[in-house]
Amino acid sequence: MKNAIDTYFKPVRESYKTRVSRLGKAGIFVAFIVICVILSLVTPRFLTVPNLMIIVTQVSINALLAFGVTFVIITGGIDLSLGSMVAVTGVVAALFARQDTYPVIVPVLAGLLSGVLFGAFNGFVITRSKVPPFIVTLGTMTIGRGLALILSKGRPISNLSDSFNFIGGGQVLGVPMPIIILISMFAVCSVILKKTVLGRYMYAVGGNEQATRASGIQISNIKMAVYTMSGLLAALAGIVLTSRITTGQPNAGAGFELDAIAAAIIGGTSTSGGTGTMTGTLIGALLIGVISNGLDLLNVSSYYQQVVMGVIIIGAVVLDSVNRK
Amino acid sequence: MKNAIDTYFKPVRESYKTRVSRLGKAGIFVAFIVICVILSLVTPRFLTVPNLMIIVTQVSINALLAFGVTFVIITGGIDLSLGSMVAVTGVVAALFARQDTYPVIVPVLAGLLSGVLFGAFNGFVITRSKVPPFIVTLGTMTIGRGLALILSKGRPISNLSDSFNFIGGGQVLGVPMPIIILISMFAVCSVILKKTVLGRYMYAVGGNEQATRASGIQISNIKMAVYTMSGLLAALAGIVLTSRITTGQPNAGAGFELDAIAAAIIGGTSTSGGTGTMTGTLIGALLIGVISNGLDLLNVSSYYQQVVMGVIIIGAVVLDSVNRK
Amino acid sequence: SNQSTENSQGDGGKKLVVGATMLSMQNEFIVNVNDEMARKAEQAGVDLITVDAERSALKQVEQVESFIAQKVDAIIMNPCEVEASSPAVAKALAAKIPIINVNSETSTKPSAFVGSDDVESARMAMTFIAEKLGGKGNVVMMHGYMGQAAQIKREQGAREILKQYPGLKLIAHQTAEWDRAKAMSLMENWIQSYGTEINAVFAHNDEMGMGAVKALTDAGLKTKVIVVSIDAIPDALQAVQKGTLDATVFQNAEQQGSKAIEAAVKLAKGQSVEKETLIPFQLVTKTNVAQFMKKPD
Amino acid sequence: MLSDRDYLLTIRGLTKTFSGVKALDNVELTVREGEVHALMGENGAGKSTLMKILMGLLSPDSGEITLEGQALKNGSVNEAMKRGIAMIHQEIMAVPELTVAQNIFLGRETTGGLFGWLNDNRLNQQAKQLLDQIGVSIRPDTQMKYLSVAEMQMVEIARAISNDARVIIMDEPTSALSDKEVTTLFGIIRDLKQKGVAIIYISHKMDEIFTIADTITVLRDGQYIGTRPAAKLDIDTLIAMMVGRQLDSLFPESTIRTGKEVLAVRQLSRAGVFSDVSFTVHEGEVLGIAGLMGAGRTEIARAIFGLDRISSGEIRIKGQPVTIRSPQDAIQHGIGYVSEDRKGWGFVPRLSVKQNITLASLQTYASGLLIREKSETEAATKLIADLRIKTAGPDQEVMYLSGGNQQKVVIAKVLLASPDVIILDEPTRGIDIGAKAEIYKLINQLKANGIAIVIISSELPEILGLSDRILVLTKGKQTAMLSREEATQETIMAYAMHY
Ligand SMILES: Nc1ncnc2c1ncn2[C@@H]1O[C@H](COP(=O)(O)OP(=O)(O)OP(=O)(O)O)[C@@H](O)[C@H]1O
Ligand SMILES: Nc1ncnc2c1ncn2[C@@H]1O[C@H](COP(=O)(O)OP(=O)(O)OP(=O)(O)O)[C@@H](O)[C@H]1O
Ligand SMILES: [Mg+2]
Ligand SMILES: [Mg+2]
Repeated sequence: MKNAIDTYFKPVRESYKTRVSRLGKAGIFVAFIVICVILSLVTPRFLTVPNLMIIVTQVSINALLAFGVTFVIITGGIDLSLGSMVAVTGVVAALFARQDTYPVIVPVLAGLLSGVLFGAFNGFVITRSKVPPFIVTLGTMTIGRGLALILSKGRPISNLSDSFNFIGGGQVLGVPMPIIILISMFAVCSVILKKTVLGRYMYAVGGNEQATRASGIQISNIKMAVYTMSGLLAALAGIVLTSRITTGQPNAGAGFELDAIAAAIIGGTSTSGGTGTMTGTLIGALLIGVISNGLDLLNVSSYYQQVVMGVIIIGAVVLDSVNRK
Repeated sequence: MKNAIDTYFKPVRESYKTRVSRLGKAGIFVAFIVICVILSLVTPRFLTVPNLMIIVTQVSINALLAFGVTFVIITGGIDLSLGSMVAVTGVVAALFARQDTYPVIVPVLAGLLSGVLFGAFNGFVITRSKVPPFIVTLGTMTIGRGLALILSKGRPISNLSDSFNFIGGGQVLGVPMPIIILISMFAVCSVILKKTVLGRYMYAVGGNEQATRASGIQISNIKMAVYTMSGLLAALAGIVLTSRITTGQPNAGAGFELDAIAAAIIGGTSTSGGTGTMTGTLIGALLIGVISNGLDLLNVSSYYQQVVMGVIIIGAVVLDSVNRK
Repeated sequence: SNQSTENSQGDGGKKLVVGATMLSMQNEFIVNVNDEMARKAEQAGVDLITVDAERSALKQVEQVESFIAQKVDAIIMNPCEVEASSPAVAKALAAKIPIINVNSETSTKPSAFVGSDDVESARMAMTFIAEKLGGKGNVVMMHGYMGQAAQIKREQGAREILKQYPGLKLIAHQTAEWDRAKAMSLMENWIQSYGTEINAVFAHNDEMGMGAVKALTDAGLKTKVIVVSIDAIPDALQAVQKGTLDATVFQNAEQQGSKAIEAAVKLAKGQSVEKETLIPFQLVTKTNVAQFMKKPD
Repeated sequence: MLSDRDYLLTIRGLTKTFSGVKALDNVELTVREGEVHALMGENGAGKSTLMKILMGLLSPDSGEITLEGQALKNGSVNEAMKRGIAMIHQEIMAVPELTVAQNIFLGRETTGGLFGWLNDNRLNQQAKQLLDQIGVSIRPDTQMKYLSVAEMQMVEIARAISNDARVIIMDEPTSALSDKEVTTLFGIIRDLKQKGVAIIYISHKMDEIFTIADTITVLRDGQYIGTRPAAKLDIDTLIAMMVGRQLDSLFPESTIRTGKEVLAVRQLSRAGVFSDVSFTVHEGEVLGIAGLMGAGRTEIARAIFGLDRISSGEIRIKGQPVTIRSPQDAIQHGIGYVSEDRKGWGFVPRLSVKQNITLASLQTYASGLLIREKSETEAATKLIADLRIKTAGPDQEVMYLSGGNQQKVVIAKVLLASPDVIILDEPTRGIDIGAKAEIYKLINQLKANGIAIVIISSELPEILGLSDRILVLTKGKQTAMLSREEATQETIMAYAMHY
């Protein structure tokens, strides 16, 4: 009964609103589907279970980073240190993951801890100083790369234990571990963003920092939280990567930050803060992964591959924004 | 007399305001001077005319890019395609600069034209679609890299004419050409920003796009202009670089965009748009150059160099913002 | 340089200063060369300033300019590019500072060259593949970062050999940017594309070779596909020993490093040296891998 | 009967839909030369939308606009400006980083020299003249971001009249102004009328309308209701046209006895802004703070709420001295604050109505980390109903609400945190008369519930109608504390201008 009245009152507006939000989420999804359909048509090898598995596995590292940076961008910040965090945490994990040393939990915790510390350091500097996140994380990007090189003495760290290598290379019931990690982190991050107080505050800080402050919310806590979470997720990505290639690489992850930020923005997160969803980011990351896989499958020459990649990404987002109008 | 009245009316406000703007400009300059003084004290090789010449020459390419991206960031945009534009324009110029082919004006104009077209394409996509500049220029960054490889067939283009190589390697009255180009472009860009209607509108668009539109200003023209100018300056940087290394390199300029953006932001340009000066950007670029030179002079090991570089950049901007309070 | 010669010869005189600009200190092989240079420099009582050009020829030229301004006694350059690093050589020579190229060449001839020809390493690797496959089969190639000297030369060497064996077909080639993770993804995608059609992989460096090995092993195809790469980094040597990597090409980092310092010291002191010291490559396979394995530090 | 030729401006059959919602439905408006034409309607009636279309900021779905007999092609601000239309926007349209002078002449810069250089000195001089003309002493080279909302509004006025326009749209130009500035503005409007300029005037302040308007057009829910000469309308009829029903008295009688002291402020100072301010507010009491623009009222509120630092003085809550360093502290001590700058400090535009309402008390609607959506929605829905917030539903984004409804959302947010004392800074800014009455009713209800209220307002009737005691400020100094009996418009103004 009550619902009936509500519906009666605002039939037109309601439909407007729902339509906008539905399309807002669906836009890039449509573009993504279009690209997948095209790829399925031009190459029969695209739409096979093993290939899709491979795509998702490959996407997992970028997606983990993109989840973290989505939190950050929603609050109006940016994190350029993602790639370096991948390297540092991967090297740290690898140092503890050498065969016949510690049980697998030690390198994992060490890696995660280093990511948390790195991220918290970003957050600390950003909240205590007035230095823009762009500069702070650009600085820690350089610092992190240096640290990874110092820690590893500039050399790959290999001979990691089998149990550690299982994280990136193993399967559970036929599903590769990275996919399992990806899905669980997607769930966790979605819940944090949509269902928790912290998530709500992230949107608030990014949407209007002043009004959020005037609502009695400690802005610096929220920012600390997002940069730390970004560090934690980068560490997870670093561990998965290290385990996948069974080597701690000091120069791993270079440029990953741009891909992760791109995934978030393609997925509808606005660099001005206050908007974004994990689903969008996931689709953004999948989109990049699918294009890259498709171009390899089609054996597009490496020069043209870059051109095509750029064109498709811009095209997809144009399609998205046209859809939204 | 008139001033006396003014002073009487808003004593608090006025002093507050002038203090802010004075320090705002001086802040990073102070940090810059502090670093220079420290370097002069720790190494006698720093404060010598040849070394200072070298620093400025080395800074010129980054500074040219930073000038362009300052325009872009002031309007609230971003340009990630700078590095790729350097490569494309450098390759285009080199194609026309081979010994015994065309007079030097041809490669220069060809390079500049390609930069203008590239930048205009960025501007066109950004103003016609609703795609965020981050994604558009990330896309064209990839596209540009591919184009540079295609145009050069993936190989460096060498044997350039002496007159072309003079642009980056020659001297006029003992002053290296890149410095001359740097200083003249600094003057031109400063004037555009401070003294022309276009410059004024850049600040307006970045400060409040809606209000600017409500003042009858065609936003898209301003944006077209800044991205095109960014392309033009990137082309100039590409030509200087190509001439300096006497080779058209398809993979030149990778990562330059981050340094250029960093220079602008260190110099006080805000990523949210509406503020920034060319002087600040120049100091930002010089700061990066001086640190890099200083670390080389002090023979800091290359891994630690990255750590120190990151720390100093963050530190300099912290110093700046503390100063500003 | 006269002055510094005098100084270095005096007992309590100033130490010789040698500036070195290295292609990339994130590359294990280069780090090894540099480590040897450092060791050798210490033995010789020389100050070695090492800077990292981070694969940028421009940066390298600038670093050499810096060395010249600092008036170092000799410069060792591990060139990023054949052409683009040449102005550095010209500038050093113009300033009358001896410059030694280590590992790879520039088009402008330096005071001395210590190293080997990258094209040759790829020839060796591809020849191994051709022989293993009996001159017939499908090959894929993983490029380094496109447009870089090492990538160009290694591609050139590989293609020379491919031309000699019309039975070998290059069915796909793509860049994995020297990176193990990227190479692994690329290999995974190729496996989806070509499956068992692939008979051999040639990767421009060991990092990528190791990535390919990993992807092939995961897909259960390693036994059917030959993988060969270049550099002989410890991981690769281990893999050769285990039989997962079929071959790699050894470049003698230690010799390159020590010979470069030797040449630098001699030139700084005004003595003459060989214009070219070529250090040959060696193909490493399971049969001879033991002699290349070092005990871990 | 007048034909269209007799009008300077005619708008006919104008319709505008925002993705399916009719914001304007076949609306008309006819304005004569030299008249002040008031455009009236509740919040969300479509007034601003109509004006934005006229200004070329929005394009209509259908309808036509003619100015001086010639059609406006619509869709370009440039065209509107060239044809002599200027507008003072409801939401301040300023570029914060540019100076006052640069803002005033934005898009119309005078350039000189061979290359057409900007000449900021000349711009400043021209701006100074304009500002003098409207009687404000703001330095033209001050950056806009350092101005108070009121000062910005004066700059917007200066900007609109600098244009030699034929038609000037004033969309709530006085919402942040006090009586003194309003009087100045009316003087300017009369001058403009003399010159044959037509003014379209939008305001929710009834007394202003009857002082200045010649003709009144009323909109309701996007529909055209009618146009009447102002002289032939009385306030009740006008309200009836606007809201479609009769409204009871604006200020409900309240006889509530005040209780214990809730907030006390002793010798509060903030260097250079205000000094030695002391007052107390008790349970169930309304303290009004009056003063001219820039008197420091907002600054006092911000300082008490922890948004700005105080340099000396003491704040006591229920007798206990407290230190307040942040809004968080203030909220914990039971203080609520509704800012005068709702866009800047009030709401988060992209969050929904519900999310904004619960923003300051979200912990109450969460178990541990997880938000209890159901109870959150219930709480928000109740306030939406109580405050009659006109919204598609609790999940509508606040950015799509009309200004008045946005204000109500901010009030709802503060109320939900159930404070002991509420500081309302210009709480009815931009709010229509019906909603105003509701807010006044609400204030009385809060009173009845024993909540202490501090109300800062530039509308003297509001202060007089609601307050039990009135504190008057002049240039950051406390000049009087008047009881309800002592207070009249005249006494307040006398103390407010007491230097
Ligand atoms: N961009 C928009 N998108 C969707 N709806 C809008 C938009 N702009 C305005 N509206 C809606 O159109 C209606 C009219 O709004 P308008 O701002 O014209 O009201 P108003 O009469 O000026 O109200 P107020 O007195 O509060 O300023 C409102 O319901 C508002 O929510
Ligand atoms: N950020 C600021 N920097 C410098 N001065 C300011 C700043 N904000 C406000 N002021 C000035 O401080 C004085 C007090 O302003 P405040 O906003 O508190 O006045 P008010 O009495 O609330 O009046 P109103 O809100 O009507 O303008 C004014 O002169 C104002 O211009
Ligand atoms: Mg309105
Ligand atoms: Mg106020």
